[in-house]
Amino acid sequence: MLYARLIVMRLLKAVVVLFLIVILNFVLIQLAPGDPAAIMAGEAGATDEEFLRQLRERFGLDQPLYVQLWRYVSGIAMLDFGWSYRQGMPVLDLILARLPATLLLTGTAFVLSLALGILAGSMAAARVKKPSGSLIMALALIFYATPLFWVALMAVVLFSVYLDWLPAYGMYTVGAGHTGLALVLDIAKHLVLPATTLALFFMAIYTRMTRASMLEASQQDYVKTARAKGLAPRVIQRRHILRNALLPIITLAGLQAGQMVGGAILTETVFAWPGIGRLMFEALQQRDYNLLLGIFFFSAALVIVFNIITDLVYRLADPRIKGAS
Amino acid sequence: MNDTTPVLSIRGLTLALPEGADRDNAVEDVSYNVARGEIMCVVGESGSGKSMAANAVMGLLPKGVRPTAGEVIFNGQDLLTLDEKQHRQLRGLRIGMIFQEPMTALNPLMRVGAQIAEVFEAHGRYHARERQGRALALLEEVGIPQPERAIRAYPFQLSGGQRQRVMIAMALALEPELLIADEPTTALDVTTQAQILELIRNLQRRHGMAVMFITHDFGVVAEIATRVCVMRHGRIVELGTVGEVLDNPQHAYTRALLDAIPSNVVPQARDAERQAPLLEVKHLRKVFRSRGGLFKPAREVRALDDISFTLAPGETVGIVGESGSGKSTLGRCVVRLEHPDSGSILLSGTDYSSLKGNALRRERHRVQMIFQDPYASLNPRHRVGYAIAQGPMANGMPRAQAMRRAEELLELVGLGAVAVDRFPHEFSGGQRQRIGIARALALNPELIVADEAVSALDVSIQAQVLELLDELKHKLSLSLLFITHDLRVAAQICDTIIVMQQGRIVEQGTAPEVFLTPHEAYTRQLLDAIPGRAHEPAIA
Amino acid sequence: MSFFARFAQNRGALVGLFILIAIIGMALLAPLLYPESPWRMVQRPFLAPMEVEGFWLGTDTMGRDVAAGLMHGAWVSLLIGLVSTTVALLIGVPLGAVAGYYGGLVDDGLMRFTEFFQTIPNFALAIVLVAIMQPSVVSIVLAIAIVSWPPVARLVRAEFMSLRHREYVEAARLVGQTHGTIILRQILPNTLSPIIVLASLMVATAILLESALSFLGLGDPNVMSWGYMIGAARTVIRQAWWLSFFPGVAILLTVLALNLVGEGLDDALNPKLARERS
Amino acid sequence: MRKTPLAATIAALAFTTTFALADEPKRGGTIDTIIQPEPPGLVLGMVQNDPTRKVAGNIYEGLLRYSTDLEPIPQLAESWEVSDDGLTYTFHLREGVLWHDGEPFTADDVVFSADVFHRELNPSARAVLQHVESIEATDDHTVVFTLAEPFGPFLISFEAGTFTMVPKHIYEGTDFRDNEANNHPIGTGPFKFGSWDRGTVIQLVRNEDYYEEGLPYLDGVNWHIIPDGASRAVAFENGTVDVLPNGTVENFDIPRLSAMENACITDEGNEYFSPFAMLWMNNREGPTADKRFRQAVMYAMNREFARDVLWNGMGQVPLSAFGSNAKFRHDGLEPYDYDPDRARQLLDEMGYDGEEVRLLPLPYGETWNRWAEAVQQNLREVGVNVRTVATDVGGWNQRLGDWDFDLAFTYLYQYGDPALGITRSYRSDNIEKGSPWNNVEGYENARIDELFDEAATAYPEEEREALYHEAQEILHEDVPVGWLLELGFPTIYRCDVKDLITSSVGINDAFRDAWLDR
Repeated sequence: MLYARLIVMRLLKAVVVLFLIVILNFVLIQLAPGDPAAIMAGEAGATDEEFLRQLRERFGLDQPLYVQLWRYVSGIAMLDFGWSYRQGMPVLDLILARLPATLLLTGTAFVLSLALGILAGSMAAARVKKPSGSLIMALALIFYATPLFWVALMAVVLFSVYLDWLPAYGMYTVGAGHTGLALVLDIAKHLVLPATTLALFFMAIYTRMTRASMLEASQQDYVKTARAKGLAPRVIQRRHILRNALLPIITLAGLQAGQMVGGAILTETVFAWPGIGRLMFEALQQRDYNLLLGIFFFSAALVIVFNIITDLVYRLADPRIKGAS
Repeated sequence: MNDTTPVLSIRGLTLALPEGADRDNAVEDVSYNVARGEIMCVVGESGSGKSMAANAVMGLLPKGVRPTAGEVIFNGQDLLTLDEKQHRQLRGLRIGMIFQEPMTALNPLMRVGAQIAEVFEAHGRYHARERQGRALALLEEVGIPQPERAIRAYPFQLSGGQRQRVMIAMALALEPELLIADEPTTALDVTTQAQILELIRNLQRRHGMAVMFITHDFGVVAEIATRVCVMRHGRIVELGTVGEVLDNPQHAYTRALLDAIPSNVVPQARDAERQAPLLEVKHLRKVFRSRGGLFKPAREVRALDDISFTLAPGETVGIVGESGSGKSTLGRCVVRLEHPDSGSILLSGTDYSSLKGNALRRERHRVQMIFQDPYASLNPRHRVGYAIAQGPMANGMPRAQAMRRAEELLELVGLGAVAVDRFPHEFSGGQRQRIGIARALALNPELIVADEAVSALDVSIQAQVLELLDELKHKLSLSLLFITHDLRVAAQICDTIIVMQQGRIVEQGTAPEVFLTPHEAYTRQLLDAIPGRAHEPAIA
Repeated sequence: MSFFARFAQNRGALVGLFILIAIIGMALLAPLLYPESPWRMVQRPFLAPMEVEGFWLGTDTMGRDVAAGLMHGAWVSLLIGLVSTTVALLIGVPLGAVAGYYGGLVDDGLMRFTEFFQTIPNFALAIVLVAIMQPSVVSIVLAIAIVSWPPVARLVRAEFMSLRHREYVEAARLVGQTHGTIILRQILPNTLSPIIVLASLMVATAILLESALSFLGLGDPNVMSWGYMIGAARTVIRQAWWLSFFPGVAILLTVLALNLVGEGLDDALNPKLARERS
Repeated sequence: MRKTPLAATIAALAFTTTFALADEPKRGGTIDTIIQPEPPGLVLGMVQNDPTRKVAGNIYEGLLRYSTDLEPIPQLAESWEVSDDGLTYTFHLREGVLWHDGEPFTADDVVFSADVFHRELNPSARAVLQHVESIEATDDHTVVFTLAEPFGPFLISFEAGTFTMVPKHIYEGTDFRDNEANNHPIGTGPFKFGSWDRGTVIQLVRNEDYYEEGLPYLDGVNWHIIPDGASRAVAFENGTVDVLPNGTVENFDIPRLSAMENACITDEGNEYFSPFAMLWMNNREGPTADKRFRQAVMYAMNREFARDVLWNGMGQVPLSAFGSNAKFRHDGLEPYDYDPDRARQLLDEMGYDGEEVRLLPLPYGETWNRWAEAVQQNLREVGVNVRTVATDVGGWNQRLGDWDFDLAFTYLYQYGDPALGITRSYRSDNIEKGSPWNNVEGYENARIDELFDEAATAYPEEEREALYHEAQEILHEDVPVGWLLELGFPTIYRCDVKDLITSSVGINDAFRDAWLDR
């Protein structure tokens, strides 16, 4: 089966890329000043040589760098991501505990931005040179130009503080003990602000891309053919222009995956969303090497998986790629 | 057989161009009728406005172009007064249209059957389930091989000719009274073109439609037209039956156009003094492998399969073939833009095919090329003088001297020395091709390869450029490898003609031999397919 | 039609140009209008805008003049945007050019390298780089450049791929020009339009990135950039909206202006239109 | 033998009186509060950082608590005696105390905790234990500490965060750090560990078997983890949390939050730690090696401005090395008032040539950044060429540990007694690379070493005072470090949360007595 083979090959490639990413990040992190032992000692507000020595020995930081790298890489090969120095838990557990939150946030934001972006973009393309079309584009441009964290802050001030419509932070109401549907609704309510904020910027990108792509597609000969058939503009717009215009958007969306994980760092910080973006920033500050490397590994893996999915979707959407083989 | 009541009647039509265009009106005061059962050919060179009226009929005028006078009567109705919705009801149902580029005119993401069925859907015909059946019937009618498979195919899986048949099937789906065909065969190979023309002619007879056929090619006109309308600069120059116009053109422009068509009269082959060959090509092979990569099996295309020939100093050898014949690859191998897999190219007895790197770069001046596309062959950011001088400069000539040489060459190709300081975009296509020739001459090459050097030009310009080449050939005793898909053009200028098909040489001989007494079936097929060949004596 | 006439046809682009000129003017006039350091604590903290004459935009948490910070910040933000974009271009253009021109294995290798960089989430990498090098203008500029060159490389590669088989490039090869000359004189000038358009957008993105880094506390504490101002004002956003509002608007306007200008440049330089015209 | 139970009883009585004045405590209810940042673990003693102390201080207990004026209060030790020579300390443990897993708490646990657990893991406890010769359990409920020489601050070292009692039956013979139980800490305190949802919340639940009758009043405490300062403020504003422990919101939010209806603020509960903000000045090299330069820095800084603008007027501008609630403080020193001219004059005198001085802010939030900016500007205005070097916690630690700085912000805990908190920053034998908490500035003065040594072991207290006063005079003249501010870290809470801060460690054991008036 073609797809199976494709996925296998892509995964093999992904393994190589991930391996390189691990090594690069391992080296990068070593360049950072300070080490986890010193930071943990510092947090305790008191320290002595003995304490630092204990910690370093425990974390294996007393070993030569290549030994540490070898240990880490061979650990990864067995899917053992090591222990988080600071949190005292297996890195894998920490990440797996946080990953769903990030997936939920970025996934929702992704779907939201793509759906709304394509909708707004096609509306703008259909209303080119009309005030309503210009308005959509102006809004898209403004969303595009506004710093993400600024929107997030403003959203909290407006919707949580002044209007008190939506919770300002967190993923669910702690202590409310919701289960089942109530829990889902509770999470959904908490998701609204962060997902929307994160989605806005990307929505702006997709809006602009969709419009440009649709205007480009509408210049194509097959659109003229469709008009010559006497098809209604609505049908032409949807079936001929939009479908073709979506192809570059799929590619773009694939490339944006990494950006979105990056954007999640800001969003998760402002909204106290318990995801891996925030965990990454904390791990970096703590020089929690294993955790940081683990997060890099996972987020890169996420990007790669996402790219593979985009590739498959592209293949589904464009018969030419399949057929070319 | 002609029913004289016009299906379409264009009267005094003037279409204004948007401000800032190079002229005020796309077409001005144009009137003609298209009657049931006739094929009305609208002929003109690029920029003549020949397609504009058709677009007005369809309601598909480009942005900014608007009618300012006249009317377009279709079945008693002035189409110019219709709104978009009313117009839409006519399109596809009562007026069908096919376009020039079959490669791009079909939606790449939809199956062929669905695209045909859309015509029914647009006009609410048949039940959804029946539509596929109708589509299949149409595909059969337009003669697509294996219609059951074709109906499920995506456009990219079909050849250019097949796609054009699908377009025709779509245009005919609802049996329109009027079919508009806008240069439907221009993008096709000559043999395919002949088949499509045949198809249109047959369908027109069978369905008794009125056909408005737009073309730049008098050969096609001769092949298909009932009546002819010649246009120039947005105005009708001449209008009449095909016989009147072709045999007895009234207007000077029409005559000029007809004269410009390469004729069947083949110049006598010069006696190439049998001296040591300038170019010897021996057993040249080239296989293109698509880098299949991980998922696609690598595909092989034999572009050149054991090609051998010679070219004497001062001789012009024509390489003729359809697309995919390998003729361009041959040319590119000779100039060393491609590297042959095996075989050798000897230039004045020295090996030219095994040179590499700097050694090759230093020898490159010996073989130069004239390219096909006058727009792409000149760097838009370089002044013409520099474009010509850069060759000599790259080979060590001081700048000032190289620029003087450029001026001389521009004089030689008839553009005048003042051209050196101008940019390519200030020139027309024909003028640019002259610049391209000047550039090729700048290094005093031993051999010039001309790859479809006149194919992109209008006939009248084509004739001028061919004339220039011929003149230079004599003046400078150039040796020329002339690559073209057009046998008639080859016959005009070549001493020897080599016919290629699928990477192999099918036939080679002197121009009169090949042209007048071809030995091979494929050569005959090519010759027969030349549009208007039957009419040729009359034209000449 | 002249370049500027085509540019001016896009009204948004004109507005953008106007804003951009105003911001550049601000940056240039800052040392004249506010010769004192913007770090000077000159008035009561938390003065609201228009509350005291001479402090039209109010003062910040430490009694520093917001207007002075804004003017000096224009200089810093633009500089960081421009320099990091330049550095990104210096990495991306040669890489893309070589990959696109030579193709084959060279291209494969370089593109894997580029993809590799694109696999690591952009912003995360920037954060790590700044954290490793420790925040300073230099480290921020480098980090931004390092995360933003891949699109440049891809664009230039794509342009080179489409141009390297242009007939004029082949003609240049045939007359014996060297690869270097061909890359620099024949192809590169023809890829400038899209590069310029992309660069204008990159400056905007760089300014956004810098502000996001500052927001997370990874700004250079010695220069007053807009990003720094928002980052610093973020904790008091509830008490003093104007502290993050004005620099926020400044970023918004600058990014907006750069985008509008980019679109205008795109219109004016659009290679497709140019092809049709020529 | 001097008996102290009386004093303890009086202190306890004083507390009971305050309680009596308030309404009758109500049982029930859960308090939501905030922990920032997320603690690395909850086993006190193994981890001693601030967030762990805050949360785990309600799970674990020490032998003693300390009142807001730093007097010992009984906790796991019911009473204690000190021998006249100041060398033997005998603690009588409360009976009937159970660990959270139901095992009884005995003197063996105390010996294990002090002699084994803390000696191995806990640097702050080690500093005290080096004075201890032996620890013995004389019966199930009596423990005797024997000291090698008198150690003045010994009795104030038993705070839960430093001298945590850990269960012997769980840890003995195991690798402490890898013990399974670390994920489910077992203490003797009023609350049991409930659950820890990483990145979200730590839940403590009421210890039904707590030995103090009726305590705690609350059913549980939820410690929310909200990494963004603004969001933390919002959480208090919209009623999600009831208590904002000290240091959880940015200073700039404090006036707004404390002005809210039904919001109360207190700066009590900092007495034990008394955080003291200082400016390390590198005494080894560069301009900062010159005493006059360091004095100039003191005159150049507008410390009152920083306190008023950045710390909402809370906290004290210190005279010198001893804070206002430090024992043995010398009040007669001339203050270093804000005097830029004097600073310029001093710089002229020393011939300062404009050499660049690198300033390291403390990477602990915006207030500290603003403060560094203010100091930077203050110094620039007297002509010092300052460059701020931004670092994160890791970089800051490393630079201080490597002495790679000229000026650097920090703040240190005082731990109730100069010998515990203050001495460490000035004694020359405490100069050692690799730690940001010792004599980082590199100040060496033999007389100071002598004075501090004598004062620590002098007995009784009166003898210590004279020694410390002399030391303060020397330090005040030498300015080895810049003394910035004794920080007032306020706790903000809903006014219907009653009896929240009842000891000098504030929120660390606050929920023992707290109740909700709802």
